[in-house]
Amino acid sequence: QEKKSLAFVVNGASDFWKIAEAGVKKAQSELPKYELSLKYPEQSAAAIQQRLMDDLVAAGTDAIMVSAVDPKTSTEALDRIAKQVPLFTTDSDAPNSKRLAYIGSSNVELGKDAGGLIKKALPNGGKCVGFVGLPGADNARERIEGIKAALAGSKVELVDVRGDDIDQTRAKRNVEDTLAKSPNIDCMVGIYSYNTPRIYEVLKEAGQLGKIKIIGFDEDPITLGGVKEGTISGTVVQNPYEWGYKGMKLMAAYLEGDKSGIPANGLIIVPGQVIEKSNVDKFESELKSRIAGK
Amino acid sequence: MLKKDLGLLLLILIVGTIVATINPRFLSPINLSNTANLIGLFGLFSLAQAFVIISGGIELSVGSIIALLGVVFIDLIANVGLHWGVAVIVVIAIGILMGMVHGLLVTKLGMQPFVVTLCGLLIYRGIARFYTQDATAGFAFGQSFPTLEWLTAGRSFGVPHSTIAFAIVALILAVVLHRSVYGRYLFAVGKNEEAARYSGIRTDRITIAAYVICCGLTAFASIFIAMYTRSISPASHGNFYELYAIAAAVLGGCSLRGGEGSILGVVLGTILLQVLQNLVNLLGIPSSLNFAVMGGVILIGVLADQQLVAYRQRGGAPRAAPAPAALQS
Amino acid sequence: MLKKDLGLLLLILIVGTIVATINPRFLSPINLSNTANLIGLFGLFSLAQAFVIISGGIELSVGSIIALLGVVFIDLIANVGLHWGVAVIVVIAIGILMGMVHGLLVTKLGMQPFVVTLCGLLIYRGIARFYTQDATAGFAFGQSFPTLEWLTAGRSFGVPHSTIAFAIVALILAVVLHRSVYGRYLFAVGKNEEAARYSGIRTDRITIAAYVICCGLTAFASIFIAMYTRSISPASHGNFYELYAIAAAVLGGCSLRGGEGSILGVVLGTILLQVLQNLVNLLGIPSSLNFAVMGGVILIGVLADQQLVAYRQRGGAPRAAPAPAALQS
Amino acid sequence: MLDLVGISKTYPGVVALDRVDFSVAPGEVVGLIGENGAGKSTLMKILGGVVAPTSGAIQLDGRGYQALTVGDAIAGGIAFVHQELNLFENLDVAGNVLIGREPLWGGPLRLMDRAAMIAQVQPILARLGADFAPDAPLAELSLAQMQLVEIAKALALDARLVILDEPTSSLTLSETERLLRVIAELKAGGVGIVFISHRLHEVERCCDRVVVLRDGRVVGTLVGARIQHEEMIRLMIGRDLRSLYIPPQSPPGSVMLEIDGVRTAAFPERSVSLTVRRGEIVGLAGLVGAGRTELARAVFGIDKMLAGKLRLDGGDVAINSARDAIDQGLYLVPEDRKRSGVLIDMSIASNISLPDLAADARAFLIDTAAEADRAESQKRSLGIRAPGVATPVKSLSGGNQQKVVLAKWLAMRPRALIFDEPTRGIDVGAKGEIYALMRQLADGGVAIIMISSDMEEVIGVSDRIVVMHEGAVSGHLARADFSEQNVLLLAVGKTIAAERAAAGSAA
Ligand SMILES: Nc1ncnc2c1ncn2[C@@H]1O[C@H](COP(=O)(O)OP(=O)(O)OP(=O)(O)O)[C@@H](O)[C@H]1O
Ligand SMILES: Nc1ncnc2c1ncn2[C@@H]1O[C@H](COP(=O)(O)OP(=O)(O)OP(=O)(O)O)[C@@H](O)[C@H]1O
Ligand SMILES: [Mg+2]
Ligand SMILES: [Mg+2]
Repeated sequence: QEKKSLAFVVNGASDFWKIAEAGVKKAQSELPKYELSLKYPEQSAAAIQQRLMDDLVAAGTDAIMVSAVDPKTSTEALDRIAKQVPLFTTDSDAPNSKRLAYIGSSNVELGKDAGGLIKKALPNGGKCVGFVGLPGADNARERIEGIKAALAGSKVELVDVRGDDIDQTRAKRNVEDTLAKSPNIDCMVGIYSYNTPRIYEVLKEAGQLGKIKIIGFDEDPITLGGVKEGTISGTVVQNPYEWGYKGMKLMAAYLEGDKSGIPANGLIIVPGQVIEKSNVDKFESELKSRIAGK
Repeated sequence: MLKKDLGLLLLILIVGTIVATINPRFLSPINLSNTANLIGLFGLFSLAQAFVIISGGIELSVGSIIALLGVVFIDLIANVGLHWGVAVIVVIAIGILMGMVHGLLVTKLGMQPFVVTLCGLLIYRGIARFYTQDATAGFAFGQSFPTLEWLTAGRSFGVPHSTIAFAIVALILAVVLHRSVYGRYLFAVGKNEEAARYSGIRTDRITIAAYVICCGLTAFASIFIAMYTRSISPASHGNFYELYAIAAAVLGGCSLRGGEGSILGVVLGTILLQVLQNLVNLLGIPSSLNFAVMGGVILIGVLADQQLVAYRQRGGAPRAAPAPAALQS
Repeated sequence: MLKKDLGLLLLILIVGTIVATINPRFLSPINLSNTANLIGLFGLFSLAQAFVIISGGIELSVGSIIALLGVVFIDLIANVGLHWGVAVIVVIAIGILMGMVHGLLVTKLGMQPFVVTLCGLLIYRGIARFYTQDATAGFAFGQSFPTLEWLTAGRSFGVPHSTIAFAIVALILAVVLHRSVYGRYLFAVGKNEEAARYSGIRTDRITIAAYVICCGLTAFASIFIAMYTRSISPASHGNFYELYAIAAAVLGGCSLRGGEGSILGVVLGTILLQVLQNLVNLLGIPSSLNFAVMGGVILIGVLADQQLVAYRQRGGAPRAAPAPAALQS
Repeated sequence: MLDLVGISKTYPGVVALDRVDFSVAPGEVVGLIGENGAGKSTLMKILGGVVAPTSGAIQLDGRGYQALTVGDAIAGGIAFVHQELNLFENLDVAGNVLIGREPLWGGPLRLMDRAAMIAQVQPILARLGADFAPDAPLAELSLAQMQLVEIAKALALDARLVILDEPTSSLTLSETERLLRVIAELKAGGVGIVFISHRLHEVERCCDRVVVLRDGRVVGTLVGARIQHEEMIRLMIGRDLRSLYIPPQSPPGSVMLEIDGVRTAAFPERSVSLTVRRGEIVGLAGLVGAGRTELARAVFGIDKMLAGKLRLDGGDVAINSARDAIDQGLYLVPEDRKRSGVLIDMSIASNISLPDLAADARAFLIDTAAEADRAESQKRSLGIRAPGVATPVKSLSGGNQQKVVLAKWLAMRPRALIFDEPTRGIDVGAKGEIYALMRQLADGGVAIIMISSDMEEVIGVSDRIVVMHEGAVSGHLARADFSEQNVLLLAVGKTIAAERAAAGSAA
């Protein structure tokens, strides 16, 4: 008898999804009757992801969990998939679609957490600049919105956000240029996972570590190292491992007819976590053991 | 020319048979229909590209045009509230205007097509991103244009309308290119612009027309693509599509030296590229290898084709295409 | 040729003056040093590109080579634990091998450079992504190679070493291109390959050498770039860098028809492009407009240059470069 | 020194050479003549290592080869001036002359020695009587000047065997004269020379031995006193040739084409005025770079005229593009065939129909049958040698390519025709046919300007000669005053007594 196959379709190549993959692997070890896979579209574009899902359905996949490249406006495309196989969303939700449930965090909430970190790092107020890959992308917008919401009313201000089109060279240059343009900036926020290490490197080269505060998102090794070192004030991480693990289990259960895991509002929020010097070691070792598959 | 196309057809059939053997779902109606839909979408602007390539030029701004006009189209009907029919006309008119500008810069100001359209690639992408402030353009929930959607993204008897549009456009362009006076002039201009001018051909007009056809048709394609994705993030929408288009045209026998190519070839080239994409997904090949598979097949395809040609006229120089090297683009 | 370069220099000075007036920090040592660093990084592979363009070809796989070799380099020293000196040799050797393959495909098998290197673009990118399973390659926290870092990313008297490397390479290449027999043959092959062959020049070797120089130098640049970003996501690292390189070469007076160009021009072209990037950040222009500014300046620069040339030989044909159109790339 | 034995070369569908034996001894000048497509260039390309023979053996200095490479040929001291120019427009004259053999310094760095290059090239240019400097950019030279550069290239090689494939096809008398002198010097120095030309008087003057090719076979060898015009022509075409000049059937009619004060970019401060009547063939003579080609290009609408007017049949015409000129019935047969005359990759039929495609089209769609018919009839009437009208022009010999250019215009209705070097690289037989055609057109009321650097042709064919010097008309000659002497005097800018009289009768 053929195994049923479940697919986790992500929105682009990123280390972030490596952690989710670890969760999927863990789920695989507990679901021997299923074939689990994690699929990357070759480019982070809605059309390409859509085609990937169409092809997966055509290839006989039984259920799909997707981090839609563009959830807000892909409702119909998602519905088309949802008509054929059970569909779950993760990472960023498409609440109006016919998806069965959403597993993930809320970027606005993550942004608010980061805003909290900023306020804590700059008790006397100051000016911040954000760095991000695609400033117009939903996740970036929501995080920025969260940060601004948290900073509202305080003496800290987010004065500018520079985009780099996910080009590392430009990401680093943006930090350098910002430093050249306004040397008395007080803090820098790395909104995409790779932005924080670039900030860290530039400030290190300029001898400004510690003088300019760094707040980051996600768990790049350099970011965690900086937090450990105390030069990065803190970082806000999500829990993709749980998304992968829980999501897969949920889908398998659903296919077997057990629908109890799906709440009425369809939202399974896995909260993010604020990592500071105090809890970074614990977090790192946990992450390592998860990726190693233990 | 026919033999070349036959070879390509054979290659498609071989690849198709192998995929179908490994995964029979390749031939399932839904998969065929999905693939046909994408062939239609990508085919439209690949045909457009072929015209410019035959004229001896190149159009690198395809992807950016698709992004900019897609954004404009969706904005016009979803936010501005223009009737979609008017929006279609506006978008195609902008496309034609872009083609005109490219053509004028190439002919009247003597700029190199690569440079002109490279600047187009940068500028249009920049405008698209600025226009939406880098935000994604899309429809609000429930916003729906039944007729437009049926026309662009619908299917009749399982055949996607984009495929039908592609077939009709291909037929018209085949007549224009291979039977009409304009097509003959285009080949002449692509082969040797100076000699064409000495024969009384208004070469500038022919070249400009090629760019107008290219950008106008790309604008038309951008509407289908926009209605397929229904959401356009201006920073990434259509990225690298110019490479798809050029690859399809070259696979289909167009020479970047100009003056060579056929519509049938481009159609087959598009089909091969889309079947390859489908194959990567269906056979569970890591998507990271998608690009590599595409590159490998183009390389092998072009190479095999050249070696076949060289073999047929064996005894020839080792260079399969012994064109004077000054013509190497 | 000198006049052309002078025009470009003037443009750089004008742009620089305007930026410095609006934001005096443009001239601050730290900003100049940062910009110089990026000029070094981008200049290295722009010079490399110029060689292939002068030979009448084009090298589209630059960005993918930078990604693949960057990943390989970091993997070799950070994970495999090879001594960095050995890793540098390995990476440059791979680059040279790539160039050799490109050159052989172009010369011995008569494939078009655009096609060969387009396939390279796709294949190398695919391999890079497969190699790391789409994961980012980077150093662990605190992992450090002091000598290597000093050599590639360090500064002496405020001058970044990448800039120094660039200056030395530019000097050597200037001698090779403008004073040596090889350079002379390269110009000859680029302008008229057949005539060069009739003159007893081993044109194939010259062309292959151009690709070898290009890819070898790009490999060298990939090390500097990898050490600058210190982390490489194979799906996006180096994307579109081939366009930067081509843009710099073309701005600097290289003709895509082959047989024209100068090292000084390419150096100035690179400087202009980097000053533009700097300007967008310093003047607080939305980053979405970055591309558009670049495209606009290239267009205006090339156009102004051509009109100047045409004006000087006024009364000439409206086409500034009345080369036979068959040569249009 | 060099022996070719039983050389054959076949192209798909064409036997270019059929068991040809050919040899050259040191100090010997061998003429190689034959009709267009006889195989002359192919034989020489085999010698030069550019083309490999299908069968046969090559002996060079006692060594046997199946096929030479360009390297072998150069190493064996063979210098080759190709029929078509092989120059680099991005280099200067010295760079072109010494390409592949630059004087070096710097040891392994292989740097070029610019000063030595100039010094090496200067005397060669002087020897050829060239009026340009070694450091002049090649792009600024005219076609004839470029041909001199091509010859200088061969001389610079210090070769033991020099192959000259139609070196004089665009040279004027004085340069040709110098070249013949240079050939004599080389010969005296023990250099072997192969000289290909359709200008038989040149062959007559300088060759010790003449090999005649017809259809890829050697049909005869003439030595010493037997090298005579009539003899050569008979061997080449297998019959006698009529005299060049065919008198018009009636005196010239009203003025058809009037060029009035036209200025071109080459000489912006000088203007040209000239008139041609119906039924008249006006020869336009001049030295290299006199501005004749520029004038023709401007009149035909390829280049912009800086000033001046054109009148056709008494009415002003505005010509801004070649299309305008063609619509007015004013055609040009350009000088550079490969670049401007034909589309070498396209078929004969497509080339012929190109300027008047609309005539073969219904509702924008081409009627290929009608197109082929028209091409077929032109092919027959001009005697174009090709398997069929679908043959690509690329595979025709130079002369037959030229006939395709003519066929293009003759398939339409010309009112005035400008021929720029119409018989450049065309064999005598075909020349005769083309002259007859020109006369036939003229008699049909067409006005003809024939730009030519071939003195024999200018004097033999024209009804009247206009001579240009440095961008301006320096004189007119009526038939009675035709002589090489007179044309030359005017061409170098001197005046002659007879000129005034001629001007009076012609204007
Ligand atoms: N590359 C080729 N492919 C096919 N046929 C060719 C090719 N080159 C030459 N030929 C044919 O070989 C024959 C000999 O041509 P060749 O150029 O040697 O003539 P030629 O004697 O030099 O004539 P001309 O006086 O016109 O220059 C012609 O019939 C020509 O069509
Ligand atoms: N592209 C060019 N750039 C600069 N000068 C040129 C160019 N082409 C021609 N000339 C110059 O223009 C002048 C007229 O040249 P043109 O070709 O009209 O002469 P011609 O009488 O036809 O002689 P030829 O026998 O060489 O064809 C010459 O002095 C030539 O050097
Ligand atoms: Mg010949
Ligand atoms: Mg001339």
